Amino acid sequence: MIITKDQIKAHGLKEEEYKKITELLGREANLVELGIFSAMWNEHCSYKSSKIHLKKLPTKNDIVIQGPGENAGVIDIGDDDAIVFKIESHNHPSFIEPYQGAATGVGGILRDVFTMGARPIALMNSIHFGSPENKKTQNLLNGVVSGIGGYGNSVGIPTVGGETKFNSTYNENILVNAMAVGHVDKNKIFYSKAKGVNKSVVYVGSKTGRDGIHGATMASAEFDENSEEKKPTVQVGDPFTEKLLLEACLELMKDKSIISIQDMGAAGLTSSSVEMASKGKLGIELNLSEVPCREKNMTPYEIMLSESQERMLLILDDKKENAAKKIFDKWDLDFVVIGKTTDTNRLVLNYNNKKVADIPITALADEAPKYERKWAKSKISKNKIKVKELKKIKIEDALLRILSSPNHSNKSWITDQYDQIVMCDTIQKSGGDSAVIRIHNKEKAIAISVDSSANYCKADPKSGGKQIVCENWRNLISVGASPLAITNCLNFGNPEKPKIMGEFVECIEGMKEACEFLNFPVVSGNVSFYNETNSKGINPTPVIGGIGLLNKLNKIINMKLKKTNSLIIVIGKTIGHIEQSAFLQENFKIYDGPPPEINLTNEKNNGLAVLKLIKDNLVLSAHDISSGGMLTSLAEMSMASKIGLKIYKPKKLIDSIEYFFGEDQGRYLIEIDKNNRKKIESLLKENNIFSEVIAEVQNDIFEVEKMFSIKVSDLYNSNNQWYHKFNAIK
Amino acid sequence: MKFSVIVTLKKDVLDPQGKVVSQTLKNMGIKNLNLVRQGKFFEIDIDETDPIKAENQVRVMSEKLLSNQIIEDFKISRAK
Amino acid sequence: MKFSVIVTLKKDVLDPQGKVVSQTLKNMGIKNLNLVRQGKFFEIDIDETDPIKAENQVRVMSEKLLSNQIIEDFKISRAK
Amino acid sequence: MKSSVIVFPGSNCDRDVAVALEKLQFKNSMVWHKDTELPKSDLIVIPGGFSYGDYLRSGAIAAKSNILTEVIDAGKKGALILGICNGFQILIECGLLQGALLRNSGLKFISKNIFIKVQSNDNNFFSKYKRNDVLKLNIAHNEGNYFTNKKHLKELEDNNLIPIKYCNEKGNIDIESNPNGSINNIAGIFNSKKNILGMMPHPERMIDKVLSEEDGLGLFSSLMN
Ligand SMILES: Nc1ncnc2c1ncn2[C@@H]1O[C@H](COP(=O)(O)OP(=O)(O)O)[C@@H](O)[C@H]1O
Ligand SMILES: [Mg+2]
Repeated sequence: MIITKDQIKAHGLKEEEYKKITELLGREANLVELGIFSAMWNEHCSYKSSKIHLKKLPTKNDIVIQGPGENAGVIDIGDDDAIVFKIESHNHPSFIEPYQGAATGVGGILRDVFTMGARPIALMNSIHFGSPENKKTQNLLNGVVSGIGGYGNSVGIPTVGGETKFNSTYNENILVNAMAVGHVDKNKIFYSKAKGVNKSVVYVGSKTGRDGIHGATMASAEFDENSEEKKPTVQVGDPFTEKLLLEACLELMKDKSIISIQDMGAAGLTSSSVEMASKGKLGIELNLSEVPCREKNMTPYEIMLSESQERMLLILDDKKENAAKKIFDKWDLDFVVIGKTTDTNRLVLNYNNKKVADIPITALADEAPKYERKWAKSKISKNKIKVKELKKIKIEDALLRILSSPNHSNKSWITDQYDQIVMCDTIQKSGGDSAVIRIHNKEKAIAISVDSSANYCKADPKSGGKQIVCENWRNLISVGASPLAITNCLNFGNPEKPKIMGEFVECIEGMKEACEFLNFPVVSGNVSFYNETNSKGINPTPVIGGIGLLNKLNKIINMKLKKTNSLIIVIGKTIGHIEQSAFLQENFKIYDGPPPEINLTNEKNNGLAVLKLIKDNLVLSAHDISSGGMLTSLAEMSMASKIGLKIYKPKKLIDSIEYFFGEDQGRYLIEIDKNNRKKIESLLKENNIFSEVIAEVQNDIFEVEKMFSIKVSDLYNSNNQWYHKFNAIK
Repeated sequence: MKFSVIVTLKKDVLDPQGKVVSQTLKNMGIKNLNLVRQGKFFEIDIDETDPIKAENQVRVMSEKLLSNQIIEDFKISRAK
Repeated sequence: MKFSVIVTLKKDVLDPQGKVVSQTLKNMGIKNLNLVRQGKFFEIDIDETDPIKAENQVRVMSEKLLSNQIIEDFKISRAK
Repeated sequence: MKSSVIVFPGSNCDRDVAVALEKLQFKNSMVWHKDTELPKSDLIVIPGGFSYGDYLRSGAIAAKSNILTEVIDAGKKGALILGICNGFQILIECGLLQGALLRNSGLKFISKNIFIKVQSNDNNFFSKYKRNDVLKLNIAHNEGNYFTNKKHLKELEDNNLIPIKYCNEKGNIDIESNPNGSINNIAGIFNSKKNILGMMPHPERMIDKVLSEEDGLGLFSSLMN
């Protein structure tokens, strides 16, 4: 059988790419082989457009145990404890079927973490939807949220935070990024690299069905004989089986029988077997007739490309099969030896005693195309927005409009659907700057935060790339954690367009600078390109998931104001950069101008100074200043504690709108005891940190002297209405 | 006028519930069980005397709310 | 042999799902809706050629597992 | 005092409750659902989670497991049994407790801190609390909407078999403070002999100062006596 042009196209391959395949094989491919190449060479598995740029990111320092290249990154947090974490996208499936798409996204990222031997201890997510006015948004939002909850709750991993944003750029292309964090003994980490010849390759978990086999199958001739209608099917998640798989794997990992382990994620059995063999520089031979299948008459093509969930591939050491099988029997999971490692460096597949594919492993992995795609520099608007020329607006009205906007309103209607407490180590749930999770049975904890700023990245990709890394670092510091490392999920449009590729390259450039300067390496991540519908790409949306360490449980800080009469200090200089601010967007729908600049030196100094004050017990509560500026952040502190603030009238030198709503970076608000004021101020001065006392804590009134005053309960109500109104209309 | 709507997962879509139910039934001693698939059932009572109009309304409900057509099929029948 | 089993809540048992579904349908503009009640549907395939034996087995399954007889009723029918 | 925590596939609060029991010095063992023998224990706990994925009806499939016959036996002989959340659902499905737990009236999973009011303390589970104490506990469930027939409800009310009801922070038992539509704001019930308690809120989530308040401790310390 000869592969036709249509089949090549239906498999998402270019004709030159197919030509290269025939050269690598030394012959024409058959259909099974074509399917395997298309899976391995697509953007998702091969990173063909992003690889050369991702290499620029810093990925090492003395706490990094495993950087990018494995199922998840691993960092050392002392005492033999290590943290395993990664973030991943499930954008397209979630747009098609929001509940199952989001649920299987959570399932996939959990497997990446427990594959490495870690027990997952927390889930986070970053979800982006179209504008609330868009008809589809309500259904997508509710579906995604219940899918995330439905999966995580059932498996019993707390979902402790994330972010939810709305912007018309996502109308036809929502983003669902899920992050999982696990804990492992650093001497018991498992990797995917195969070792040794003639070792058993074992399939465990759920059976293989026709889930998620790409539309490409439909275009292939082989199926015409089969009268049955075969629609591409959506993957359905089975959190119950995931929980069993998790427990069974961790039980098996207590001893040393596993040589290598890999979950079956995108491209299922294909990518898992190829990755294991490729990393170990070995071959692998599989007998597909042995693969447990859910449906009768599944073809080798379908078996290799199925994306059924909750499956793993293991390579076991000699004579360990029986003991291992017992464990999987106990958990009622399939356990079947389906092949062995070889020294041929080839992927050989047999089915019904016939060889159905025979491909050099290097052809699938190392020889996969890599593109240095054309990219264009982004045009950055230098326009200044003159606040004085805008229609007059009262400060309190502007504040209330921000607080009640979809993007800034309280998200407890989402987080009340997530079990945030299960496992009983959640010290701080969502709602703060970072979630804080205790390491079980230990006197230490980690902080986790997930952040993105697509508006900034759109306006200036490089500066936006820097900004999100910095914002993430700030969020970790705001709970008293020392920032350690990050994972990232890079959501962009079509990389074949120079403009989009330019956004990607510049964002990475910005992230790289910030990560290097802050010693904040990238240890894992994921790239999601082609977030486009009808040729319209989304705003560039890199998402950062960061981890920080809290060595002492009594040094954890939150943003709740603690007592009346204490003072609020702002750390970092306020200039009043208003372009790209929530103030302009929520009140005037103005999206023009450059984002605020990032000064990495100030960023680092300010952050380390705040951290030092926290460690010296001088800070009662803390919060970073981000979207919405200083006044929004102050209001958030008030609402969190239901305690009021008296904010001093700003000095004449600066416009009060710019002062209160400007989004200058590198700033924190801290609450301090009056008696410590002198001490703190001189400490900050010694370190050349700009600071200013701007408010004092008082009972339930939130006011700016001589300007306005409002009850904290009214702030709270305005912050808590949006969703209920939104969900009431159909 | 009364109708019933049965919503079932499309063939080839994983049915985690059916899987567990059928495993449990086997453990309970029903060895000759081949397959269980689980779906939803709705009883709908609507104030409409024209059977064609009524059924059309039920169809709209089934398409728009009761089923998720990406993974499910539905079947309407008029109840006696 | 194939059977279907329909499990429904007993008349006097509150049906929170049906209630919300019917409210939603009304909000969607179906004003003449009287009632929706939600139940479960099972498709059962059993390896047994004697219809009476088979149905008895399905009855046992329905009583012992598929329904909770304190709050639910069931109805078995043989599928064509 | 010896305790046993029954573990089903899909249980996920088993470790949490074991931590609570051990904190109160129970000698605890974890019992796998396939086991056919129950270790000798003064207290049996069926923990929360999603046994069998909550498929079919929550608790229904766990109620058919091997170990449950042992638990039912022990319960009938008067052993103390505590079912929390999914454990409550299992106790209902296996018939040790009466009634039903339906979908939450809002049809959404609810996880948050709520308040409950202690209705009676003349029993083994709440003796360390005072009547009318208002406790803050956490709930996390999809099916916690307790329902029963009029006759049984009257029996429960008349015989002090409803030890805890949902209330607000001030202790008022009203519709607004009912998170899931439960009849009469019921958060937990006893069997007629009061040796078996099923409750939706999770006491084991409120026993550690570092994480939360400690309103759940009293339940475990009552049981220790
Ligand atoms: N944006 C990124 N930054 C750093 N590493 C990345 C990024 N994107 C992907 N990676 C790394 O590339 C590898 C392959 O990623 P992926 O295909 O998502 O893995 P998997 O198939 O296991 O989910 C992983 O080790 C991942 O951490
Ligand atoms: Mg992986």
